[in-house]
Amino acid sequence: MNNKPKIGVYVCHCGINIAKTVDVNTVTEFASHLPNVKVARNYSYMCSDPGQLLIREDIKNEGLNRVVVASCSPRMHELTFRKTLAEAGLNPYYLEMANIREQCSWVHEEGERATGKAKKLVAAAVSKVRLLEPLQEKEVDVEPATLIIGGGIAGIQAALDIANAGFKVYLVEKTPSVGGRMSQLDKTFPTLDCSACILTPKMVDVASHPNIELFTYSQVEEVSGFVGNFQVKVRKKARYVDVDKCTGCGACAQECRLSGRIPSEFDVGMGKRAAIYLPFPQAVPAKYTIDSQRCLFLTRGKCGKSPKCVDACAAGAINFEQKDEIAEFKVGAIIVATGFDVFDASRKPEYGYNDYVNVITSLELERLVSASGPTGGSVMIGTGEDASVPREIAFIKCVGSRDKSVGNEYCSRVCCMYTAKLAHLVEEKIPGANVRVYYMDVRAFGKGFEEFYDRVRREGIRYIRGNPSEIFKRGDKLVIKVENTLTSTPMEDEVDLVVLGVGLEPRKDAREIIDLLRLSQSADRFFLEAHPKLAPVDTATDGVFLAGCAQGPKDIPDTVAQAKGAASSALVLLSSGRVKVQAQISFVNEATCRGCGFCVEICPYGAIELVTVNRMGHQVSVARVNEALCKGCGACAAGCLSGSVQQKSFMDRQILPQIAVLGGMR
Amino acid sequence: MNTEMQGFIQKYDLLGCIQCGRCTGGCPVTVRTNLNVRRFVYDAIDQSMLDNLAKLPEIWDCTACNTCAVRCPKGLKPVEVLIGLRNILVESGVIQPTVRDALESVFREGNPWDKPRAIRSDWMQGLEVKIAEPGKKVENLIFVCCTIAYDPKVQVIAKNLVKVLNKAGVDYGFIGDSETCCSSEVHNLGEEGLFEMMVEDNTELLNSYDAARIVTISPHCYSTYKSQYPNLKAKVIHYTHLLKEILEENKLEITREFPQKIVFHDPCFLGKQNNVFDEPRYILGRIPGAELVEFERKRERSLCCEGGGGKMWVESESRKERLAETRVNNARELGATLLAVACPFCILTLDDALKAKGFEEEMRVAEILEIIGELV
Amino acid sequence: MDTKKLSKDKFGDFMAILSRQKKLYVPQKEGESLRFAPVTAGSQPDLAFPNTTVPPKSVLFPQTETLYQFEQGNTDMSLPGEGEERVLFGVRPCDARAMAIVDSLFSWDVDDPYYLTRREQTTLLGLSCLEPGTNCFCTSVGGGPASTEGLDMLLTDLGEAFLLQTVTEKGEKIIQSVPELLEEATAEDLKAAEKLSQEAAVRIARGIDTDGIPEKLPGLWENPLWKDFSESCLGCGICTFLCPTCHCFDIQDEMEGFEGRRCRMWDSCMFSEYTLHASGHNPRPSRHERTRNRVNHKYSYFVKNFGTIACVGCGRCINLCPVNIDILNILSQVVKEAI
Amino acid sequence: MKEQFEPNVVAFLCNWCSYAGADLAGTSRIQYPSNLNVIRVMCSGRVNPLFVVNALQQGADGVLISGCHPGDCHYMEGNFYARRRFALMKELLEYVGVDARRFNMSWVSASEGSKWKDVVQGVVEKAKEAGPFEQFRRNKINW
Amino acid sequence: MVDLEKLKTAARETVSRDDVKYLIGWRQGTYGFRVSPHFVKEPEEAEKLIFSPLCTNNLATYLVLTERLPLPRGEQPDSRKVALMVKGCDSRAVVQQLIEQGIKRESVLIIGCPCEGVIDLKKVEEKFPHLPGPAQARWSNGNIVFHLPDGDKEVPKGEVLAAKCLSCRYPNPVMTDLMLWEEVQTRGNDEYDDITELEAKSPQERWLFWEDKFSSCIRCYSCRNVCPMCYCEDCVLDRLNPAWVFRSNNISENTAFHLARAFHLAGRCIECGECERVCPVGIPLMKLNRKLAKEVKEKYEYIPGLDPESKPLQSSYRPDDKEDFIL
Repeated sequence: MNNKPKIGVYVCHCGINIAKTVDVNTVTEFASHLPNVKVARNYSYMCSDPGQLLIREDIKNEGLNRVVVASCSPRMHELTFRKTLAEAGLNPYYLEMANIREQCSWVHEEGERATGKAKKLVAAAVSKVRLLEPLQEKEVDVEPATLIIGGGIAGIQAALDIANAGFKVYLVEKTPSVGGRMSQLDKTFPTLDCSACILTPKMVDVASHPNIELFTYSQVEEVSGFVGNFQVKVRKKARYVDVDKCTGCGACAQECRLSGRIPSEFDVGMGKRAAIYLPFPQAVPAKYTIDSQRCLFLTRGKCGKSPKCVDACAAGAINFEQKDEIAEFKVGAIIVATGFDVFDASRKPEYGYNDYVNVITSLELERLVSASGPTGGSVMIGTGEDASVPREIAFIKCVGSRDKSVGNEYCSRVCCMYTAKLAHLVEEKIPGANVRVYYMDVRAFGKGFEEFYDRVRREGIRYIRGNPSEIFKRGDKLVIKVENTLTSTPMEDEVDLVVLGVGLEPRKDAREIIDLLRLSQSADRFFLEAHPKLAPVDTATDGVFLAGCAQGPKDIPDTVAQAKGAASSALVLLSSGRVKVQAQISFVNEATCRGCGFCVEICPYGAIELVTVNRMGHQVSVARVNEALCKGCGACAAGCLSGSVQQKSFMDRQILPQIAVLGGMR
Repeated sequence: MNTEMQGFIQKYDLLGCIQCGRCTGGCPVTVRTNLNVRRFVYDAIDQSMLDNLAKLPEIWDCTACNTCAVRCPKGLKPVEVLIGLRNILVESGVIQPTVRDALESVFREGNPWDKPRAIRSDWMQGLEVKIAEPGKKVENLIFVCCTIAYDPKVQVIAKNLVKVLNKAGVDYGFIGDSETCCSSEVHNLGEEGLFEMMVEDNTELLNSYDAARIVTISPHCYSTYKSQYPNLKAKVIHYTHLLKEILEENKLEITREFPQKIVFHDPCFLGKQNNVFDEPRYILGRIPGAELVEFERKRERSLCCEGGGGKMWVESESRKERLAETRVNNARELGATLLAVACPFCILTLDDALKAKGFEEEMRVAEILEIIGELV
Repeated sequence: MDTKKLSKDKFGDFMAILSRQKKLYVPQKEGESLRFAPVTAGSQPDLAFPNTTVPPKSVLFPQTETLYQFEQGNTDMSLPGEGEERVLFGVRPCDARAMAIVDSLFSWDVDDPYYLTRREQTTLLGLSCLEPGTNCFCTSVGGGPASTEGLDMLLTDLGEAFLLQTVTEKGEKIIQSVPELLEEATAEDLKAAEKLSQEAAVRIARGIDTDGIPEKLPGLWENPLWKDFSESCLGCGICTFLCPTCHCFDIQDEMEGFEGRRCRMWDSCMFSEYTLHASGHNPRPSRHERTRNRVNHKYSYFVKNFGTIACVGCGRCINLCPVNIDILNILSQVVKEAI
Repeated sequence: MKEQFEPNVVAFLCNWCSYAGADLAGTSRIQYPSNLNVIRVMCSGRVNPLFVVNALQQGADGVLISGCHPGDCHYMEGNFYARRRFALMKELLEYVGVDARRFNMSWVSASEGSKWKDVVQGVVEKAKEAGPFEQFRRNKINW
Repeated sequence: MVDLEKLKTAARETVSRDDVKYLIGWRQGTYGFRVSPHFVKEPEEAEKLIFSPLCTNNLATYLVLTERLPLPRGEQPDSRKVALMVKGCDSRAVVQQLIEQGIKRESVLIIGCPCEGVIDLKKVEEKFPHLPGPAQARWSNGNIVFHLPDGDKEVPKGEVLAAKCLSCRYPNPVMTDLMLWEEVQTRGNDEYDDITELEAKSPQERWLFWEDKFSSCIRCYSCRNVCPMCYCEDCVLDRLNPAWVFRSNNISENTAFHLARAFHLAGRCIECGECERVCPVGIPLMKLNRKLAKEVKEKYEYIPGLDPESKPLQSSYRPDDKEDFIL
């Protein structure tokens, strides 16, 4: 095919938007004399049907093979005109636009100058369009399955939604049970309904759903591939218990020599468990797990004469020979629902969390007020005979939130309301107790929040404005040093119990997920969404979505809503079955590539790899672009010293003529 | 209004304040004076108020312990606002004569104690002291501190350091008579111009030595060199760092039994401001026979002795007992026989409090170097 | 031809008159290098050199030369201007011989108008080479410190004065244009000049007997000596670009927006893309074939085509080779291998 | 009459932030000098530092590279690479005596239409002060 | 102390190995103070090896200079190791080539020659001009002794050493398989004074300075070809489509060429100084390269050619990189 450029230039008046300032006739006349230009026309609205028809007719009648449209921003109408070209049977990427509206007629009042600039922009577009190459938009199939990382309420909800839509879900949870943070909570604000009551049924559903494959006590080890075609490797850690045999009777835990001697993670260290354990009574799956770091037999190779759990297990489920297993599968979409960590209160040493037993965190109090908690639901200071019931109780909000000194500038969004809830519960459990809340601001922004805050205050909880600075002991009381900022009174408040309203933090192991999925973090270190407003569940990695507190602090309703959003985004992908990949992507001239790997390091998407090729008998390594992964930023091309990596439609040899025209034309 | 005042909001980021009150809540002197540092941050936003604010006597109550800045969730430094207000006063010349004398003395003699430069090294008499030479390599360049150099009550600290260094065989050198005030207190008293000049001079002086580290004796010098001298070539450490190092490497042996109950008081400029908590405790822990006890308000929560912030030269009124007295009381309640510190100002204030309380029989206040020097 | 004497105190006037008549080029410092450049106000001729870094071929055969200019979409083209009369002063005899050698190439089967016009418009005033350089070997290749081949006039520095010996009419014309500055040369002067150049010839320390080399070279085509001598070759263009007889050029179109020019520029047979075919095939794919070509071209092919060795012994390629590839050593190896 | 020198500035803008910011200036009808002409690339990371050298050679009196603010890059990291490359290129150009006012880099987001105007005004003004850059221009030398 | 016998023995043993293709070292040149790279393929050729203050060449270039000619079908390339003698600076080139995967670690055997500094040929030839016969030299207590036809001449190092050696920070090879003799003391602590000096001049003065230098460039590409870091098989600066830089020789193209060359070496140049040494027209190329080396060090605390595990500067960044130049 004779591909000698035959260019049509179309100058748009845009009503008077362009024509009022730019002399479109002069520009058209000028364009008609540029090399390789066969036709140059102007029209009142190029984007209108008649305007597009003009282009299509010329392509057919004049045999045009390149088109320049001088009109508005390509961000506005590039797709429109690409379609026009395609409809006329021309490759849509044979189009170049000259933005003579947003960046010319609208910003320069003076006609002569605007016209001069429009000419230049058209000339630059002509110089580039001659060198454009046809591009193919590729599509790939989507694997109709989803990986969900994290089995908290966000992961559970997303899994159920996708599974109910008829697609396969792989739900991977690091700990022995699904349920996440929500399972540790007693009541939920502002309705005060029981957390376990609403969560447990969903946990059970997840475990029994035919479309959901549940991996607990497992970790995602490797994710490769790209949107629609991710390959996943999951490590199922050895539980040393045959889950098929285990009946969850618990005899093993009772017999374990370490029974009641290991701090329970679920009870935030306030309760104790055995080395073989069920994290909490409603755990799903209700199967026991041996803590390999603690179990005497596993750590020392010896547990008395023989491990007592083995003797106790009637089902013969205990198997010390068990090894980690690797599961591999393919998915089309991934949802990250890895949740959060609570702020470590010992990072604010001025509050004496490490020193005083009666300085506790809100999560600890959550376990204390829970009927399934270590004290059976009574709020006590200390344990055993020394335990006492506090009368003077203070809550401190914003511990680890809105605080640059610990690197967390953000508001954790849940503390105001859980503090109100806990204050209410304490007041309920200890009638006559004096409860006060020290606060900077009360943010009761959600549905029913302000009403709840109002209720709690009216119940007699005192809200004192001032963020405490220091806690120390005087006699058997804790002294809170604080200023009441409403009255400008520095004061020392003596109390029995201090509850630190700890904030939410990104998980300490977030880095693993970032490396796994090439996610970014926002300034607050939570995972970065693709757009804060319009793409809040998407990420910069296509096919990877966010749900819940992994993206930022959230309460349960917001978490569930976002989980449903992430599920629906994944479903859009899965149900369409095909995904289009970028056309203006990078490619490598393997003949000149020197194999230095700069581009491999530069590519934010891991889309380039070094491969070994045979070059005239020699094994040499050269870069190669994975077309499905490349997003077409071109950073590799600018970093390639030998000019071997180029970006389609933005090749050096296509840009340099533009520079020549714009730089040289006076 | 001068341009300096115009810049107050920007300079101290006053608009960043969210009025949480942590600064005032943490301020140790609120229990005995009217100082409410948050109010100053709040009020200083109104530029026209500055001159009036500067006239309030409370601005001289601040001990520059820095708790307000350490605690601020927004990274502000309320203490500097007070110093800025002091600066307005200093610029207008309305200051207490004692303050003026101290500043003039720094300008003329390089120390705030109105002592001649020429006798700065007199404490060395009779000691085998190595003096560092500009341009020559020295591992540890020792910076003495004006108070220790001139005040006979605390000169023993420096003397004992010489003893320790000589015994341990460490490569060190003192500066000698050319040593001049780090000007920590000049800054805290609000004399910005003099402070800047002293920073330049001292930087030049200290950089003229080919030293790997500058070892300060006073936490005030330590903190100032570390955070307010951006162009020092050598690393700045406190002597407790060095002493810990010496003990760890077993270059020094403490052989004598010392059957005392010791409580350590964290100096603000060492602890709160620079997170040096473990080194002094390590050193004390190496003393045979000694028992270490801790204050309730220790480490990050330590109580200020009120020695800093220019308080050595400022008289201000107060309601209650001095914090140093509170501290001494607490030590006594713990049954301590020795109140150990690592700062010359703390020594002076706590010793005064001890005497005022009449506890000299039961307890003693001593610098760590004083004790170690006695024991080796 | 004529012989005259120019007293040194009149030298300044001589140059002044020359520069008024024609565009006068003299060796001048540019950066750290010495090359022929037009005399301008304040420019300093530098004559204390064995030879210039860049040979005078850069004036007659410029490194880059516009052949014509064009505009895309337009068949018109514009040719460069007429050129002008020029004089090169201070050309060493070896470099002048080199121009005579290059002449034969550019007037070979087709006359090259660009070169030949410029050659015709240029007068070469030579300067006897009385202080030969370390690696000079002109005497081995038919030259000498006072050779006049290729020159229009030769000057010899007699101390107090220059001896002027014209070679061509162009040289005559120069003498005729400045009669007032010149005096007649005496026989003693001629003798003195002769003596000086003979002494200079004796001082030439390096050399080789080139007899038979052109004949021997073809037989050494596959000899390992080429590989041995080229192993350390960097493939740069120093030896060829700075060789006074090397004359290879490339023609390229240089585009700027929609405009362009066709120009020719020095090329070097040592460059890897020199004989690179469009197919990707290269008949001289590595440095040893290229080294072999360089030596063969000078000492064999050119001899065959034009009857003369295309090397004038100026020593530049030896002086400036970064890795000490020494053509005299290659040649002596050639001689050895052939026996 | 002395004609006022009108500089020619070539700008490289990333599609997602700066080009969009310039479009916003357009839709907001914010006026600025017409001396600056834009080449659109997908990311500031695509801009080869040699483009700058080339632009100056081809006749530009000034050059501007503009991208997303750090951390906002549509492609996550592209502007970080651009920043490093141009920090060095700028040093190099200044070092060989290219007037510092000729090379500029900015971060302009899609919402900063008025910042775009400030940037253009500043860049054009600087190029004007620096004057025509004849010494390095290709077509003035050998054509 | 240089031990030539040890060097030769090591070389003989090395080239006798089955897995070694050849060894590259230095031998005496054909005249004056010249030295030539020496390719030792047979043990007996080791006899000619030298190591002296004249050994300026950075031989690491040859690791990447060899043409990979088409191999007949079925024939395997010779994948045996190349043994290479390196000075401190040369070894950094090898390390940088490793960082950039220009060579493989297993394909090179590095023989380290701790070095007390090599000569600047120009300085030496000025001192001892016109020497048609080959001369030798050796280090001696801070001086260099030249063996000349009219007897030995001892010259203080400061008078004849290359500038890069006077401020050398890495006289000892940073990576070797075999160190030939004990390490020497580091001489300099390079403060880039020469660069600061030029920086202090006005932009106009700097332009004139470089204009003078660049206009003398003959575009022989020796600077590029000698550079151990320039190993693209097809250099962008040679390319015609697109033509980044025209082959035309004029101040515009020459300047563009040198800017591009220097920029491509940013964060990669190991300051061996070969480009400047080989330039036939004396362009002070190290002043360009070192400017970037200085910036790279100051801005990014990056020194190329030290850590083979490090990431190349040009393909890395830190979110908090300085950006004071950005509007």
